[in-house]
Amino acid sequence: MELIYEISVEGRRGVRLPASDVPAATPLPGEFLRAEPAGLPELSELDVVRHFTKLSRRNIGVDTTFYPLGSCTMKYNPKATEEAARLFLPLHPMIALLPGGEALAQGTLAIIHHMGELLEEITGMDAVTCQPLAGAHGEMTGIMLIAAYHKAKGNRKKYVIVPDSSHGTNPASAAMVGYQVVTIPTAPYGDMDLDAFKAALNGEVAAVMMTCPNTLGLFNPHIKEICDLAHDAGALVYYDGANLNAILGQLRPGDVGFDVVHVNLHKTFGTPHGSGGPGSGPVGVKKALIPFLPMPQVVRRKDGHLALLNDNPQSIGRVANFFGNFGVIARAYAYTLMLGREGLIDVSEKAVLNANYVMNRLKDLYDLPFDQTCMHECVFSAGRLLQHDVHAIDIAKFLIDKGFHPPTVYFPMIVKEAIMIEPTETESKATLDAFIGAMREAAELAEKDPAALKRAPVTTPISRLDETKAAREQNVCFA
Amino acid sequence: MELIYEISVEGRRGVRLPASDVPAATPLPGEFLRAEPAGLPELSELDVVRHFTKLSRRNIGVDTTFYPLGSCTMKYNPKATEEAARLFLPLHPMIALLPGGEALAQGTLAIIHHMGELLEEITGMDAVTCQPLAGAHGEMTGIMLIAAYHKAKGNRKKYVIVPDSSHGTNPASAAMVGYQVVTIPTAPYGDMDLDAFKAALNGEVAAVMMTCPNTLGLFNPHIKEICDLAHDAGALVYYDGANLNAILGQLRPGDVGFDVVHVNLHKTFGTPHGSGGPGSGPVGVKKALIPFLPMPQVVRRKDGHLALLNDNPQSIGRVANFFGNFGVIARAYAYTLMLGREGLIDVSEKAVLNANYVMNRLKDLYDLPFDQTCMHECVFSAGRLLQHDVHAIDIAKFLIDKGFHPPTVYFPMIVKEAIMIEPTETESKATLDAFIGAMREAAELAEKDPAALKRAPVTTPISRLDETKAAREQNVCFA
Amino acid sequence: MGFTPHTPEEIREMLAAIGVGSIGDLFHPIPKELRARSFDLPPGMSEFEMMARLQEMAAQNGRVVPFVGGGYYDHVIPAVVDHLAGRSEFYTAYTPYQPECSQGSLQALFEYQSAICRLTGLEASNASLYDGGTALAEAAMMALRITGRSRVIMDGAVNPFHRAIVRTYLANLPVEIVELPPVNGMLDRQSLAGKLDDRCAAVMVQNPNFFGGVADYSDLGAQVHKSGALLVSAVYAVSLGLLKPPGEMGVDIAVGDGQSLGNHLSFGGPAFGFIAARKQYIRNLPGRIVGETVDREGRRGFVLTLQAREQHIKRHKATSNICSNQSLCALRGLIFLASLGKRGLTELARLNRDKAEYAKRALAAVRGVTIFSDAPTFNEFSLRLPKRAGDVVVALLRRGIAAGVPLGTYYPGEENSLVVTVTERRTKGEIALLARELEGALWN
Amino acid sequence: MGFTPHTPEEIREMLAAIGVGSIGDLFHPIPKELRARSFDLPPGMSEFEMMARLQEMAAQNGRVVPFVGGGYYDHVIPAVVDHLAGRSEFYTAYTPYQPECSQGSLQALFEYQSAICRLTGLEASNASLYDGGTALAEAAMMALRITGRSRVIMDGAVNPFHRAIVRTYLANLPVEIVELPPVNGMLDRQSLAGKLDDRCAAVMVQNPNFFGGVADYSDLGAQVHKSGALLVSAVYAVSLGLLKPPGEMGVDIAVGDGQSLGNHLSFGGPAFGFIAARKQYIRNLPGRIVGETVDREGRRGFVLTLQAREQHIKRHKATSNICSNQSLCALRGLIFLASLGKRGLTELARLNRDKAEYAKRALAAVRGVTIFSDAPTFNEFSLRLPKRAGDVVVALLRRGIAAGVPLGTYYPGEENSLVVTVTERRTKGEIALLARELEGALWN
Ligand SMILES: Cc1ncc(COP(=O)(O)O)c(C=O)c1O
Ligand SMILES: Cc1ncc(COP(=O)(O)O)c(C=O)c1O
Repeated sequence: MELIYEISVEGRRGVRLPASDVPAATPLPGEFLRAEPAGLPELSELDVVRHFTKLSRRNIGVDTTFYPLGSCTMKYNPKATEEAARLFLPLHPMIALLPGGEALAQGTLAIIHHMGELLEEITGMDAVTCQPLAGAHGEMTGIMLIAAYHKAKGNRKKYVIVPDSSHGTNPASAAMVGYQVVTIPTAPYGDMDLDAFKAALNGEVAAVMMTCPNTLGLFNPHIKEICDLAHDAGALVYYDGANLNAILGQLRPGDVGFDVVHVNLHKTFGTPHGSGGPGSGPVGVKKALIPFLPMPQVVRRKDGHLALLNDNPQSIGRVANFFGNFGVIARAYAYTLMLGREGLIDVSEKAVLNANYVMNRLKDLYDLPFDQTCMHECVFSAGRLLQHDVHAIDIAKFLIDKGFHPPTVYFPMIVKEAIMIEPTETESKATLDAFIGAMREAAELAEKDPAALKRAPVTTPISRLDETKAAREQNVCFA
Repeated sequence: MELIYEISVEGRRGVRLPASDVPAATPLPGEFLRAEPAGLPELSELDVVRHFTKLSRRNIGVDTTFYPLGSCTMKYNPKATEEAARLFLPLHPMIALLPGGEALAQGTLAIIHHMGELLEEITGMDAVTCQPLAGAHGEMTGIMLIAAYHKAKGNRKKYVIVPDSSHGTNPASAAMVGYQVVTIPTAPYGDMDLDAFKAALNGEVAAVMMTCPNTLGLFNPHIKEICDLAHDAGALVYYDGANLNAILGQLRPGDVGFDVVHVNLHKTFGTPHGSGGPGSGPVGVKKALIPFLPMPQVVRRKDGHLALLNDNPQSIGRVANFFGNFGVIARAYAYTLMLGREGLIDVSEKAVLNANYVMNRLKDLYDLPFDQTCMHECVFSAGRLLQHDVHAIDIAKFLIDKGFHPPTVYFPMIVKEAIMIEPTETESKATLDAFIGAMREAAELAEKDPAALKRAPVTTPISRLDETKAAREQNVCFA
Repeated sequence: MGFTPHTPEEIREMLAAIGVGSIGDLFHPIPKELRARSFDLPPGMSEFEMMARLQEMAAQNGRVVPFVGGGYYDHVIPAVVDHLAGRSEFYTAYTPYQPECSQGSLQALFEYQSAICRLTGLEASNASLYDGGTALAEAAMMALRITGRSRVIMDGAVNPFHRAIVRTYLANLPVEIVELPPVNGMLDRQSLAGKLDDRCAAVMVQNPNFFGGVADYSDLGAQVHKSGALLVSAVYAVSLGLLKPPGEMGVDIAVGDGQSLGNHLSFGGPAFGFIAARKQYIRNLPGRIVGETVDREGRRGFVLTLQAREQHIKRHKATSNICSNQSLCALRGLIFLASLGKRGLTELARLNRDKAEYAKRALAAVRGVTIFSDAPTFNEFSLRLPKRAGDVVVALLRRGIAAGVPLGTYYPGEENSLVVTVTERRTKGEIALLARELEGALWN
Repeated sequence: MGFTPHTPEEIREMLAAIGVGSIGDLFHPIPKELRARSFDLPPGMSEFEMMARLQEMAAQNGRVVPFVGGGYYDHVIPAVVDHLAGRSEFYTAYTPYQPECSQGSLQALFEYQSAICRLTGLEASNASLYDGGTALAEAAMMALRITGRSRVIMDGAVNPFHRAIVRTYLANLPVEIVELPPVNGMLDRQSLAGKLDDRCAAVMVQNPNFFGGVADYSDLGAQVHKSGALLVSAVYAVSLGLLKPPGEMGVDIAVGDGQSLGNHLSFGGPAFGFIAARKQYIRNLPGRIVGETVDREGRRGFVLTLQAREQHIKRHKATSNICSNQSLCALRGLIFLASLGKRGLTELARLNRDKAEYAKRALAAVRGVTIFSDAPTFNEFSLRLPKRAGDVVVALLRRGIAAGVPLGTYYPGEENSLVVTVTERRTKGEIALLARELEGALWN
């Protein structure tokens, strides 16, 4: 399909601007001005509409297709939450920060504040900030909070312990905050090797970061012990709650002893993923860490009004422009109100049911590196198919032709030829059965006609792409 | 694709209703109740979303595709007009009809009233009613007005004269009102044979209905003469203004002498066609017909307030539930405000330019039954291709594969193998050139490889359908 | 300017290809003396200025709590309806003449027809008409065609707007309309029996009727058919979640307003009218009909069918002049029904009745107010007030409540009666407010 | 309940296939003693009740005429932006790991990257970051990585929120941050010259800066590069319709908030941050990057590229921890730019400056008010008032106007100064009102 720059016609005009009701200003001196207009396309409104409508039809999403992309919780995003977020579009965030301005934002502040309270109860933590703009941003914020805690206590810490079954953002976030990352391998039970962990634990460890359930979709039954050991060593424990979908109403990180947790509103709380974002990664903490929360913090004054705390000297400072991805928070809030207590418990029950159903219906044809009850997702290895020269990627492409978005492949990296399937709770048995059928067909084809898998996909507007060429040529901008 | 009834699962629930805040009523006696619930599908919200999203992807529209469907004016429908209509969704129409209720609807009444005034100026008429719900409905209303006029005058009339180049709704509308339709053939100049017309004209003719430009896309230079002759014979003259796109700002039916005109807001005034509707067909009349306009009529009181006239004894009565398709009127109003005087003139200029461009670039390969300057659309005959056993329908289907919605085919019926192309003013030269290329390719294929045309379309989810079977089996409802 | 894409360069090239010197030249077929004498319109504006203007106009409407119905009802609309009907492949397409690239619309309309059949208990639905009133008029004309007779009998308890439309539609035809004044807000069966003869093409009733009364017309069907006429019933779509469908009452043609199914009030439109009939009358239906068929490979697909009934082919011999219909609104209706589902529609209907019964008791408890009749009701009921209902309505509008529709406007003699509508969107609190304000208006 | 589709029957079948007796059994890996001690949440509600609740909350926000900016700007948003970004294939998709079924997102993001490059005059953009502040922090870390040095110099006239984010991001790293207090609201070039040495990784400026001042940094590039450091500039996207782009000033990395490009204010988010750099630094960019390539048939297509920089592969060695970004907001930015087009963006920028210059004159005419400095400005400018700006702002908020941001909050000593923003959405009438009310607040 043509690029939008390729359909541009010199002199063509699109959206018209309001007429000016003031005189033209004296032009700025030339040195401040751009030599010529930026090379934006020149299009009619219809050109624009048709271009992006066509592009959208070269995409699939949850609304068109089952999308069991592991670790991404591609559940149905209720349309009513889109309507809810629309209610708050015109409010300028700066207004709340003006002297006397909070009074003009009581509605939006109440949403942030109440969402924080709901998340406190959901995670069992003492306080929540909704400021972080995605899960990884929450992690970084959380590790900064831990760093500030240790600094305030005069603790000198150098390391963050991260099992290799944790999400890639965990070590990356720890490194962003300046810690050295100690990686612990996975033991046969499916999570962090406890002996190796104990060996790595020492007084210079700032934190232990657990993804729970981990990237294998498994729940670690030793998390309490890990928390206790870490605390004994003077380390805090971080709970990557991006997989909260599995444990809503079943377990609360705060009850177990975790000190910091982040959740992904765009996964567990049903907000759409927008071709890559926006997300929202609120962070919950235990009491000891509250003094360090980022500013501005939404607090309730004694008179019941909501206010912004802007001048806390112990705070880590600021991690985002304003108050977080408000529109995402509002959607998640709408979602949480609709589901309520029973609805949220229902989420984890059905998410786990769906994942175990898929796992059990496929485990005869694909290897399960850790054959046990999974949580909200299951991870297979397509290693068995390598004998036919068939790779996980071939299975993925075949699934596209069958009308499915593929699962996550080659992640987690600790599983060879990983196929990571997260069905989510909003998918029906009929959909899962169709997907299972396609996965089984793929395994059979791997034996009988591997070339057919290698050809896939054939139903898409383009076939497999040359990724090496892209990386080599680095053509990232239309010339 | 499965029908929505086929994906239903017993017991599955979708959208949840608000909780009741009142006690349950005593049930009605059984004889008033349905024996069992209506057989509606049982689906989750995601089922519904995915079903209709997928269905939408089996459709094309102006937003995806050039759509030169003749006689339908498939122009770009500006998105801002959708936003505009959203502003008025919650108002219950009954409220304006309550005693004292008009005061609560001044905004919506003002839109209807001002749209009427704008249309008066655009068509050169003395008054406009926005009540008719589509073009054909406007025609019927218009003919009823004419009937009421004659009745009031004591004129006894039996006939309505309609040239065969008029739109099918014209004779159908006249017949609905109880008139006998006299059809006049088309003369070589491209519209109603004047001699035949004069022969048919007599004191029992109630009206002459002219589609102008007619369904051949041609402007009839004799309309003034026709008006005069009709008037002399005691008949009124009706202007089917559904093709107003061609003459905006160039000619006003009122100036020429027409007594009644309808316009199609959903064609000329940029409102979307919704897979078949809704439309809106306001009717303009000359002074003599004002007393007969349908009720309720929006009128401005002396104090400036808008009111509803409900008790005019001369009125033909009521043609629609309330005040017309208000949402369509609001969109058209938004469109008219945006375009303004110059914008509307630009519409007719570019619509006529585009049609003549396509006509001239194709007339060497397709026959032009009336080879003259066209207005907003042009009508070819594919008759020349019959020698290769290629029909207009084959050209149409080939165009689908080339990424275009086909033109109207087999209409008007007075042209053999008609291909009626209305590009509209919002299409660019590049799009027209691509379409012209495909039409030329089709004509060449007709000679070289007619079977290829017969196979088309091959890029759609289904191939050509068996229309005879559909008509024979009359399976119009899922069993 | 506007939405045209042409650059001066392109215009030059196109004129050259056509062989004329200017765009003006293309208008030469229009004689000079016929040119527009005036075109005095305001200058254009940007979408932002337009929106500001319309926002101002929207602000000139008032907001009141609506206890009014009369064909249009303030029901919930799930967000999915706006979202899915907002898919531009649906709303920027037109009548699906080319089925291969229009299966989306066609299948949806087939599903819509099926939903209407299932709701009404009849076998053949078209793909929508303009609205409930014009649908009733089309049903009358259909019955006149089918029977070849020349009289229609209409219950006076049918929506007065819809009766007015029928009168207007039939005014110029050699047809007699008999309207039976209702008795106690219900059909006068006795008088009807006396009027049923071999000139009668149709008996037209409405259920629930304009007074809110619900009837069982099961016996009427046989009676009407015996006289060789057809029984036509207007119905309220949402009520069919609970009430006996016309198909089970011997009705031949059922019509109604589809607004209650997922269409916004929008000051009265656009919404849609539906019409469904017994299968034997399918060739007499007006408007578009979608039928099932197969493609060359035997795959199921959908097409417009029985087009030979329609104006673009039959011209003055068509079953109706309707061309554009209200497909997008019908699609909304289908999405609404699909998202509520079988049990949801039943619950919705029950919720309406529960609220209305509650309100009926609450209002009947107001001093001097009595219930109009003991006929069962759905979500509308009539009251007799100790004052002119019109005055009460005016007073309550000032208090932010549209208390109902004064019956006297449409039924001379009933000046003290009021028909009140209570949908699921009215809260207990709003009902209490209405009762309180009504008491105040009557006695203060 | 909620949005799960399971019927009891299906649950039974699924449990049987799994071989367990109940859903509860599936949670056996969670030890009993770790089970949630509480889950005390309100009961659920329908979407209609939820909407009513949120409408109430929305009504608790006030409405004022905003003359404030500070990174987010009240610009027009063409209706096409909401409409097209509302296509659910875009917003219900995720990161396009599978390019064959994600060409829509991928091509759009490639077009977005190209637009950012064209706007900034640089060669390599990623597919978005969280916001302008975090983009500035990422740029700092990028410069630290590229140079291997340990100090960043930041102009104090950079947005104070963004400076705070940089400080927070770098707080735990062995990095020194030098903030140069602005002189007369502009970069203190003299002091900068004295601080530029071989420890300096980056000089970070903003144009226009927080005071509204516009600069030409063309000379700065060479100076900074001579010291081996990188020049980083934050920019305001809409201003680039008029102002000299960073690429023409020797800037190595440009960042900014993309909100002004078609993203709603939405109380501060979501919008997006952009980052663009000279091509040689592409491997040091954080986040997703889309690259062009071909498929097996040689057709052009787009893929995520240079993924080896990213956390899911490189874990702690990644260039950033960012995973989810703000793609949908970036898409909105692209649609906005495409619908305005080349001339439209220039006109928009000019309109902003015209309005702001007009307002500047109108406000400077208020008794006692002077213009902060004679630096050129775009659509924001600072004023000195004869009173504490904070008090004036409080007074004007009560009159329905957000008059500007008091500088003293962020620049101690500037308590009487106010920075005022005037976008194209502010009318002459609103400007006159502001002037009048300001006069009133100062002198009544
Ligand atoms: C377990 C886990 N942790 C963290 C993240 C990072 O979240 P985000 O993409 O919002 O930064 C993800 C994202 O998928 C995740 O699955
Ligand atoms: C010339 C002409 N007249 C009348 C009509 C009927 O209009 P509608 O479809 O709105 O009833 C049309 C519709 O396309 C038309 O083209």
